[in-house]
Amino acid sequence: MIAELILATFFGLLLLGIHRKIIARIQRRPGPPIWQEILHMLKFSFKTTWIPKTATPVLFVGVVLIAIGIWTAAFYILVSGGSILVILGIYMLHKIVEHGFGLSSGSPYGKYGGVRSVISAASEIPLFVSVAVIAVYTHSLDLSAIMQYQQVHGPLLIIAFPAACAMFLVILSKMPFGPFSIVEAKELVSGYKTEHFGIWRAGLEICNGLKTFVLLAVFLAVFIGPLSLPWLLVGMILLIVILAFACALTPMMSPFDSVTIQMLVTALMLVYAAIVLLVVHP
Amino acid sequence: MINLIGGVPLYVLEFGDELVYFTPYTITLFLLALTFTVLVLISRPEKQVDIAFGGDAYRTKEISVSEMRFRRFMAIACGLATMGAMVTGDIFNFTLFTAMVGITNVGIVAAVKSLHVQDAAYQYGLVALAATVPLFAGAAIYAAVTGSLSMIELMKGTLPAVPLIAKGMLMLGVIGEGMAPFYAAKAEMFRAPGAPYVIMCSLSSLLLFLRVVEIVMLG
Amino acid sequence: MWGQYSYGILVVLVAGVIAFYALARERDDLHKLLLLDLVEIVAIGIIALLGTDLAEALILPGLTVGIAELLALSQIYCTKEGICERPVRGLNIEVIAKGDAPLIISIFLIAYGIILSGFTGGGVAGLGLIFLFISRMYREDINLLEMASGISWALWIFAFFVFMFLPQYWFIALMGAAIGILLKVTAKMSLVGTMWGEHRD
Amino acid sequence: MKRTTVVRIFWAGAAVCVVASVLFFMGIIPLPVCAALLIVAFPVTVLSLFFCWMAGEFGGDIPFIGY
Repeated sequence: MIAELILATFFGLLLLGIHRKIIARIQRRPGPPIWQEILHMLKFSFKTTWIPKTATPVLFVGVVLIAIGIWTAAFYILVSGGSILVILGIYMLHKIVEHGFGLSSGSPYGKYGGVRSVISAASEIPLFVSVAVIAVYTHSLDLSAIMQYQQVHGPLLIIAFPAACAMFLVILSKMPFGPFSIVEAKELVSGYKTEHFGIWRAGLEICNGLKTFVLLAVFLAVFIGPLSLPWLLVGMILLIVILAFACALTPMMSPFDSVTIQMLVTALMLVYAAIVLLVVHP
Repeated sequence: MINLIGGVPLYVLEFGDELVYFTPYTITLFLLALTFTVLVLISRPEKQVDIAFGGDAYRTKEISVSEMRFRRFMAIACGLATMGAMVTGDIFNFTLFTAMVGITNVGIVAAVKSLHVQDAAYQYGLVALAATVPLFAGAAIYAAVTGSLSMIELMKGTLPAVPLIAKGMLMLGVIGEGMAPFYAAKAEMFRAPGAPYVIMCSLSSLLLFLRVVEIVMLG
Repeated sequence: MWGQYSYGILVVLVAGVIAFYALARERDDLHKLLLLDLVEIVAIGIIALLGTDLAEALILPGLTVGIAELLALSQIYCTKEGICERPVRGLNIEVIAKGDAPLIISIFLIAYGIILSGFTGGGVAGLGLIFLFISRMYREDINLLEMASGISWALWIFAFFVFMFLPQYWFIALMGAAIGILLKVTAKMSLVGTMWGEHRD
Repeated sequence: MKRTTVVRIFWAGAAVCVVASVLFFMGIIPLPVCAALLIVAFPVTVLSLFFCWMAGEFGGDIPFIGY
């Protein structure tokens, strides 16, 4: 179990490296090697570390532990085919973690990163709507039951394509360099993680790797169906390539535009959910 | 429509008509609320740094001990109310806990000596107060239609179907009380120093929202 | 019965819409707060429409929560507008001579409260005590009141234990609970009356 | 924290992780229990591992002067 966890973390970091590399190539830069994110994590772990004098020490450290902890939990829910609602809850809690990262240091840059993460919460509603649509089709929210449904009826990617688009958007909003990543915009230095350096940052990198792995795997499990391990990894790499293209070809939006677009998507998704609920599955 | 959203109840404690139950979903939420409440209990506020952009001037905000005590108390009360809302198996109790989270959320930032923050807290408080109307109304219609407020009974699926208006009102009430996921209205409140306490505002409203999603899917 | 309920709900919802419309038009912060107090009544109305004893049990906590929010918000309003440092003095109306009139009114209210008994009675009796304290500028020993409140609360809880474990003595338990809650609410309300603006003057 | 303390925390955490995994594979504990143990132990293990690499050898290369 622990071995899977570590492998998932490293694979997630590798995916983030691939993401970076592809963005660089699209922008005609050589870019770092694809294992750069793993090196990054190790590099940070060898840095001298302390806690800023202005920070609240318990929260400053505790939030790193919580960040790794919640995504570990998400990983095991994924492995055991548990409820997708719990994974969704953990996804939303990541917002609180970002908020904690930003506010606990006392730095103004971190604070603005945290506040931005709070106002970009609008991105979660498409997620709820897509989950509701999935529930209408599969009559269950357990990952295992959703995968069984897809074995019988074919992938939900085809049956519920708009829901897949909405979830894709939600994953996109958590990707670095994406159009919605206003929480780590360059005008805020590094956004919410500005003041977390050294091993705290290394812990955050672990969390990011695990998060990427879990989110992509959940997307594949929910919309493609059960896959054997090699195909799962191939699918994740494919997905990260698509995400990288989306990130590289779009500019980062201003916080206001980002929230507006997410609200628009939410409205569209609500209409779609209403159609599904009233017309397709009355 | 959908059976067992949050998983099979692992444990049901029936105490008269007050009942408490744990499913894998609610237990996860409960543990998170507990973790953050403990964090609030043991952490001290940070010294928030204010900078004048474009200049070199910066200064730290200090939080006085009495203010810190009051806000910590409010944050812990908020954590306890959130925990209650996570595990309760009674819809009316849930609405009461939700209303309490609304009050304590305002309380967490009310002691901050900043006009911006107090103004935001007041406006948010007005919304929270207004939201108790749909909140209690939703619960009352639940009781009127199904004759029961117990979520376990709702889960069994033997009761009459709950009208969409009751679910909508309950949802609207929770959104108003906790503002999740529309925190934008609360953003001014988050400028207040005292990260461990302020974080309780967003955590509680988020958890409430996650719980109400489960509740409206039950009936 | 069902038809009546639907009509009732309709009326209450219309009232709610009117109230919220007024709220949306209102610009003054204090007036908004006052309007919200009215809007709260709508929520109570919807619960009351249930028309069962369950409704009665639900109204009380609903009302309490509403009042708590109202108190908290008015306190924030005072701080926000910087009017909290104004000294709070006793009721100083010329009509009320500091003689017998408040005493008589208070005695009447307390007696009526005791006859009503229970939560409502406690409220009425407490109101009588508040009136007495405010109009006479009477400085009550708060510790004593708190002790009385605590003891009556213990009595109330004890009565519930009797209900649970010795149901055959239900009558004693009922009386105990009734007296307990009466004293408790009276004591608490008079505490509110005496403590208001305590740390000043 | 002293280096020895950190190292001890790391070994304790790692032991919990490994033992929980082994017990799960032997079918002695169910997955939720194993997961619960790992959720608590894994973050602590990771952070203490990172910490023990550099802890205690010298006390910070740039002394923090505060804001």
